[in-house]
Amino acid sequence: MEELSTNVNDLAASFDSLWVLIAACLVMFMQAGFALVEVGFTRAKNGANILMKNLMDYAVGSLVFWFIGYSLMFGEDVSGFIGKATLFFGDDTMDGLPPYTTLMFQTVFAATAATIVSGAMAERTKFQAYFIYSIVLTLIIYPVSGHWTWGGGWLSELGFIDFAGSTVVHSVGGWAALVGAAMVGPRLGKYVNGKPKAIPGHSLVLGTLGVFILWLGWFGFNPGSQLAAAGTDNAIAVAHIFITTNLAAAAGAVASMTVSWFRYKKPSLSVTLNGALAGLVGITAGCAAVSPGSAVLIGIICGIALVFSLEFFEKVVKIDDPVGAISVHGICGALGTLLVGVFATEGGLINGGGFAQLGIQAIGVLSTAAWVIVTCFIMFKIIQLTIGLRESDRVQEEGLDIYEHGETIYNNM
Amino acid sequence: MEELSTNVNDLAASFDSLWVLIAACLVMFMQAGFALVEVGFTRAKNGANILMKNLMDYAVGSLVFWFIGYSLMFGEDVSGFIGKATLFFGDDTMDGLPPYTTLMFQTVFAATAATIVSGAMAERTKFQAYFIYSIVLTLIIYPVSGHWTWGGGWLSELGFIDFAGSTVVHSVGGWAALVGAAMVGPRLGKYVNGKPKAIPGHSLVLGTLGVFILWLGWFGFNPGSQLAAAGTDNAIAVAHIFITTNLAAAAGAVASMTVSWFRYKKPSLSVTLNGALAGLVGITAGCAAVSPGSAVLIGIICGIALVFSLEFFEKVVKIDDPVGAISVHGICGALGTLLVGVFATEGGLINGGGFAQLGIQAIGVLSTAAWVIVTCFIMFKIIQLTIGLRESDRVQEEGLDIYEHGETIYNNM
Amino acid sequence: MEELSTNVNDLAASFDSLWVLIAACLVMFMQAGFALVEVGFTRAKNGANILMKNLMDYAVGSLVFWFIGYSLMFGEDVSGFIGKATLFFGDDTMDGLPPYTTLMFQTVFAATAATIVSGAMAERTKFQAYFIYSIVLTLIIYPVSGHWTWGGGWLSELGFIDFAGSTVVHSVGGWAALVGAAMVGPRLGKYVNGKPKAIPGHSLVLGTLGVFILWLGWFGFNPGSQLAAAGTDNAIAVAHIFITTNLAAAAGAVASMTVSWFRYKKPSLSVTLNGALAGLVGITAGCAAVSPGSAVLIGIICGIALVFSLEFFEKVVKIDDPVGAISVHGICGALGTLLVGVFATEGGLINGGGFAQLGIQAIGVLSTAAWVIVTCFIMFKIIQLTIGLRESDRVQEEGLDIYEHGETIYNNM
Amino acid sequence: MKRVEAIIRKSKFNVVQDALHDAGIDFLTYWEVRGQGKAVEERSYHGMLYDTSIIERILISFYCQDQFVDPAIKALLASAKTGEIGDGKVFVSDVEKAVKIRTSEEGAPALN
Amino acid sequence: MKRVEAIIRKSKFNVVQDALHDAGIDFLTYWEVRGQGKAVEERSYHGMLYDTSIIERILISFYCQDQFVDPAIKALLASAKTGEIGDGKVFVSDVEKAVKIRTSEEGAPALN
Amino acid sequence: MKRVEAIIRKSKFNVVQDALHDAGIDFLTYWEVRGQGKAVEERSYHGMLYDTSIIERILISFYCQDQFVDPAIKALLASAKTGEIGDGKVFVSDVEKAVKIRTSEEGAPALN
Ligand SMILES: Nc1ncnc2c1ncn2[C@@H]1O[C@H](COP(=O)(O)OP(=O)(O)O)[C@@H](O)[C@H]1O
Ligand SMILES: Nc1ncnc2c1ncn2[C@@H]1O[C@H](COP(=O)(O)OP(=O)(O)O)[C@@H](O)[C@H]1O
Ligand SMILES: Nc1ncnc2c1ncn2[C@@H]1O[C@H](COP(=O)(O)OP(=O)(O)O)[C@@H](O)[C@H]1O
Repeated sequence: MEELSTNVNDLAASFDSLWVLIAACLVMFMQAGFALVEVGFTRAKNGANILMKNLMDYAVGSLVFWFIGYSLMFGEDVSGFIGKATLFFGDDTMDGLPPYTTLMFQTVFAATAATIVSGAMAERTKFQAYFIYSIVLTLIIYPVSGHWTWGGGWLSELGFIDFAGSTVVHSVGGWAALVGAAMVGPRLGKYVNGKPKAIPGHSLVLGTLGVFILWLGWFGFNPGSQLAAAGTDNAIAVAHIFITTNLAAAAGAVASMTVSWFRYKKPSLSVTLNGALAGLVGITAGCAAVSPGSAVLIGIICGIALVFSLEFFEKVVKIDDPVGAISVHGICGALGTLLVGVFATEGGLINGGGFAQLGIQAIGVLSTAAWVIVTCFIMFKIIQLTIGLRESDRVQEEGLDIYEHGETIYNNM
Repeated sequence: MEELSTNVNDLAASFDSLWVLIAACLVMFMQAGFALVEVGFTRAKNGANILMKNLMDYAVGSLVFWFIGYSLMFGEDVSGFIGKATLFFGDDTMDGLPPYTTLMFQTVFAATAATIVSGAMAERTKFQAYFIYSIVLTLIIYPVSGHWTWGGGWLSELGFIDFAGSTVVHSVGGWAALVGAAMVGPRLGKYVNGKPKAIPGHSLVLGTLGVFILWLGWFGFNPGSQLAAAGTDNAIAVAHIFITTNLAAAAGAVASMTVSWFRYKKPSLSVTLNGALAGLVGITAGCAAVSPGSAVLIGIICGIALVFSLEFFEKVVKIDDPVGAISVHGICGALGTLLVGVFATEGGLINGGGFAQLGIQAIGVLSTAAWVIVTCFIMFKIIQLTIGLRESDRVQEEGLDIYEHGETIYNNM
Repeated sequence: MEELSTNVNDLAASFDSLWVLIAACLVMFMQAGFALVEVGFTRAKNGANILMKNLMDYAVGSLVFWFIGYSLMFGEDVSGFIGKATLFFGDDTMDGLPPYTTLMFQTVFAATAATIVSGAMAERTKFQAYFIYSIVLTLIIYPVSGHWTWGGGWLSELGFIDFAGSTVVHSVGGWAALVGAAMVGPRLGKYVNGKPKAIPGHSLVLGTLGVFILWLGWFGFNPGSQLAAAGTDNAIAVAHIFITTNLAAAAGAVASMTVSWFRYKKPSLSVTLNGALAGLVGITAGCAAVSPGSAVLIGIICGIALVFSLEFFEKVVKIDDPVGAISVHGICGALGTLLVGVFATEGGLINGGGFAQLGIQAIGVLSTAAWVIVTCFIMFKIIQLTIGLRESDRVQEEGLDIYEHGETIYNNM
Repeated sequence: MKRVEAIIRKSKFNVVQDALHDAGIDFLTYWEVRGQGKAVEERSYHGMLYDTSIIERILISFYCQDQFVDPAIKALLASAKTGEIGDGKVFVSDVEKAVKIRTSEEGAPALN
Repeated sequence: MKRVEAIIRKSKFNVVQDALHDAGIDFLTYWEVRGQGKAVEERSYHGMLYDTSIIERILISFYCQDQFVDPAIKALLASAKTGEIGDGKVFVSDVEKAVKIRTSEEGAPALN
Repeated sequence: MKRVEAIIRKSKFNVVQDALHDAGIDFLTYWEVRGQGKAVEERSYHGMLYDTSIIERILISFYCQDQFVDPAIKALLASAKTGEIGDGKVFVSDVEKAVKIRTSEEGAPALN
């Protein structure tokens, strides 16, 4: 009897573990999605460069996060700020989830945060600089702010809600993208006499495939963050998160399309694609905490905000972000996190919870943003002063692929 | 003891739920497959348009099906014809599968039916018209005939077998495609003096990737329709369905290739790709009811029928269907449904079951076809008379992308 | 109580079965990955041909392996050499895994072995010849050597470790590729006065997407080979394999990139992509038997070996292998298998196990290589003497697509 | 012997080809070009509108004997015209020599 | 009436276009070409280095009245030059006739 | 100074290039074109056969001094010929002026 009950518990635990690993597969596949979106929304002459960056941040991120990053995020809490470092991860036992299951799942999350930046800094950043950036981000920057919220740090103590990482993952990537894109400067020819020029991506079909893959991957990202699947409660929660995730994405796409239709007179594919991503990023924090109806509203708000954010950065702030990563991940990540304070079924503003949760959400958003912006600024400054951040005009003109990699992605003869 | 047994039941139920959600992921990914097949088999100048349609029918379909469509399909039966409407779906409990699990799974099915049409009407249909069509289909047309078979309606009472939706999903899409393609008329330049001209798709490599993705997605579509995975019976059934699905697809591909080899002297990739889809659509109804050997036969029959059906619509009926959706989904969906009556291990004609089941299958196929054709005709007629269905010659010549979306998918300079 | 315990066992078994089927989905998707890598790394004029080959080896392989191949591999052992043949597979019961689950999983493995060859023989091999090859390989060659190791044959008796198939699958494909590529001869224009000329692939973006898909698929390939997921031990093992697989791939990519950087002065995308694959192939044998640290080392070794192996075959042996399949699958498969003897936590050289295991590994590698090389030589010789292996210069010049399939993959007008 | 170069709308290619055929021009070479002229097209990307004066055209080039030039131009004008800005131009210049690679023939027989 | 053909670096296209505009050339046609000249580029593939003398260029072709040729060449030389090998060439030849498809106008008015 | 335009089979490009090199032509520009001539190719799509008289060719264009024209044509005829329909044509016309962008040199020195 006791044995049988152990059996059942073991079975349940192994079931949880497998679900988290399958979810990790879906999230890992998002790397392909990001690669496609980024290469599709930029010019062919820089394609090998951007693909290489996407490949490398995942490869290097996997190694570095295993090497030490994971422990800084999830190791024993040191004064609420950081986890205790352990080299080469830990052991191979099982208590709750097998540690390697958690490592795998967290690795693909860390790599997601890292890969967001490559799109924003595309077409003008030195490969070496990006390579170093991706090590530093996965090794230190991401783990520390991640520790605050998910590793038992001070934000989690405060009651900050970021279920699957609108802030922990996406806006970390988004703020890093903001700093990086601002510091490397706009692409050659992007601003002529201060006026932005459109530089259309070379293949929207690759971009669209990328968005479909990302949408799919999000079904690992959000429901997987439940970190369990066994039993009634988990089953209900996972199903719930699937629905909120899907509806927010759908609403984001429809909202962005509608705004683009009114504003630019035609429904724009490139905007709609980003709208779906905006909805997905936005719902990530609250996917478990809000109702499907609220998910639709969050999707709509993020989808609308996205269009104006894209314009704001392009025309007012004049930061050149070829794929819109700052708006999609930074702005909508922050917005989505805040909206948890508004829409959460328990404690949300509209559900009678007052402003308390909203305030906590704001603290989480701002402190994470501050941490990332400051550390990224220091890091990119050091890179800039040493090996340099920006490619020369000549290299930008003829394409990074030939100069950096000696290879071009399309070879037709 | 009792508690433990509840535990086990809960565990089994949560396991079922997770499987259905994972299957839903695979089916959702089919949206990407359809998008690639359709954009690959058409011309680049209309690529943004077709991608937008594929994105939108999924986004809008998700919203609309949640809003009311689901309840019309699965709500309390109203005289065998339709389910009772409930707005914004229902609750978040669990009894069997969590309702949101079912909603998720059914949403991706509904979106599959909707997306079939975009390929058949490609390169000449107004975006607004398609947008409205996709709302109406997911909101009413698909749920009603779906209710008959899967929602407890009159066809299910009759004993009609359509396990995963050869008829409920695919041929609904196929007949809608037939009506739509017929009413919008052939693409400009498709028929010159009544003779069809080949208009090759712009990228068979995208088309091939799409077919691989669809083949993969079908492992969610068919085995997922078991709606359970826990316990010996379900394990055997799911494994069985994997095998029948895979063998039918393989047989369909080989059969179509062989016919194309004899008929056109060369094994044609575009035909073979459609052959694999024909096998998949064909086995969908009977995947749980027929043996692997019969699955191979069904695949072969559908693969052969496909080639002649493509020619028939192109040369005799003269309906222009750029991707072959009518033949693949309409004809092979109907054929596969009928063949259940022939090959079903229990009740099939060749297994001594007589003509009874075959007759019931025919009723199901015909009644669904009638419903879809009539309602779609009315819908498209209204659209035609109001906002219009067909793009002007000028827009078709220069490409829908520029006029409808102000964007082109390939931008090389 | 007994009933309950049966329930739990059934539940566990059905859970195992589902995991293996999900893993089979991931492995099946590798077919798309291979297709993309191969078409991306070759010229557009032969694209339809290579896609057709990839589609057909999966389709035909599925049929043939079900028809008889599976039984030759896993049927009752006949003197350690081959399994007893049974036509049309077997029954639909369940004891451990449902037989159809195993069939599905093994089918996608067989198809992986088969598909490796198409890349190495690309751009100059007759479609008919390849068609016959793929039947023979899946029907006999692969099942026999597979039987030795996985089907209870003499190598498994000996204690040969090849957990997921570095040798059984990948190097079987690799050696077949070696024989095939050598016998069909280099592509027209590859060697001018004995000096190799670079013939760049037409789309590295497709190649990169392919590698991401393969990397994803490997999470089915390796962890799925545990063939179970229920209970603590399996959960730990599966998680362990995820981590070793991912780290080896990451290390392989970084290692190859670094070597290419030093050797060719620039970090090369095409080399790095192959490096990731090299790491994946290398870890396949030992993924369950080595620690994550050792996995990183295996990845590095394979990633380095890859670059030199590519050069060796290209410049010294002068076998033209457009996608590098011989090096990636043959050499790294063999190397990875040997390295199990070095790094295995139990019995590995560096863990104090002496040379015993290493010797056994060598026997496994060599005997499999010998079997494949001899049988493939005979097979390709017969094909060569009957229908012919190599396309004429004219066909190679103008592209296989037009002559073999009457279709081209890109049609821009 | 003359060389005629016509820059036309991509969408008119098929009709122009037929019209030229009727005017006795069976041999021609063409490729895609982009042009800057009076026609502008509005596009958007990422919600950013941009006017492009760079539009897709096809350049048809054929070599023919002098007497075919006028009928060919007539055929071109009739078939390629929409009357809207962006219809394109036809240019004629002189050619000294033509050789057919297959037969090494020169002059008029080399042209077809 | 003259035909000017300039083979330039792809990356210089935008500046050249502006310079030509200032020199009175508003109408032009261009396409991508590859060229063999003195410039070589090293590429690698699969770790194999190869020198290519085949580099990507843009060919700009425009037809104009004789007096525009010299200013146009001047503009081209000023804007397309980097001073490094591979800058390209300009060629001028004679044209007999020009017709505007939209209006059937000939001669000078056909040029713009 | 002459302009030579050769329309050849895509598959013959490499040999032609070498042959021209031996005939003293080191500088050339080329692009892909489609041609309508006597050669037809049968293709199919979705099981539908269609004859296309539109085949892929390469257009090689080079400018050279008059004395190079004849050896170049000879080289072209020798290397580009298969004897089967579809081998293509060579056309020669007169050029007035050539300028090298890098150095502003004119005339013969501008050609290489
Ligand atoms: N002088 C010229 N030289 C070269 N190309 C020209 C010239 N004039 C027009 N073109 C080409 O013809 C195309 C159509 O010219 P446009 O002025 O828009 O037409 P329209 O004369 O019908 O108004 C342009 O896009 C350009 O490619
Ligand atoms: N005589 C010629 N005929 C045709 N094209 C030429 C000729 N000379 C140069 N070109 C074109 O100009 C491009 C640049 O020529 P190159 O000799 O590299 O430049 P530069 O004169 O500045 O050294 C070449 O790639 C080729 O396309
Ligand atoms: N008079 C012409 N003007 C322009 N292009 C031509 C002309 N004649 C032939 N061509 C080009 O040459 C290619 C080969 O011509 P074709 O008549 O098939 O060759 P062949 O003379 O060897 O039979 C054609 O596809 C076309 O591009």
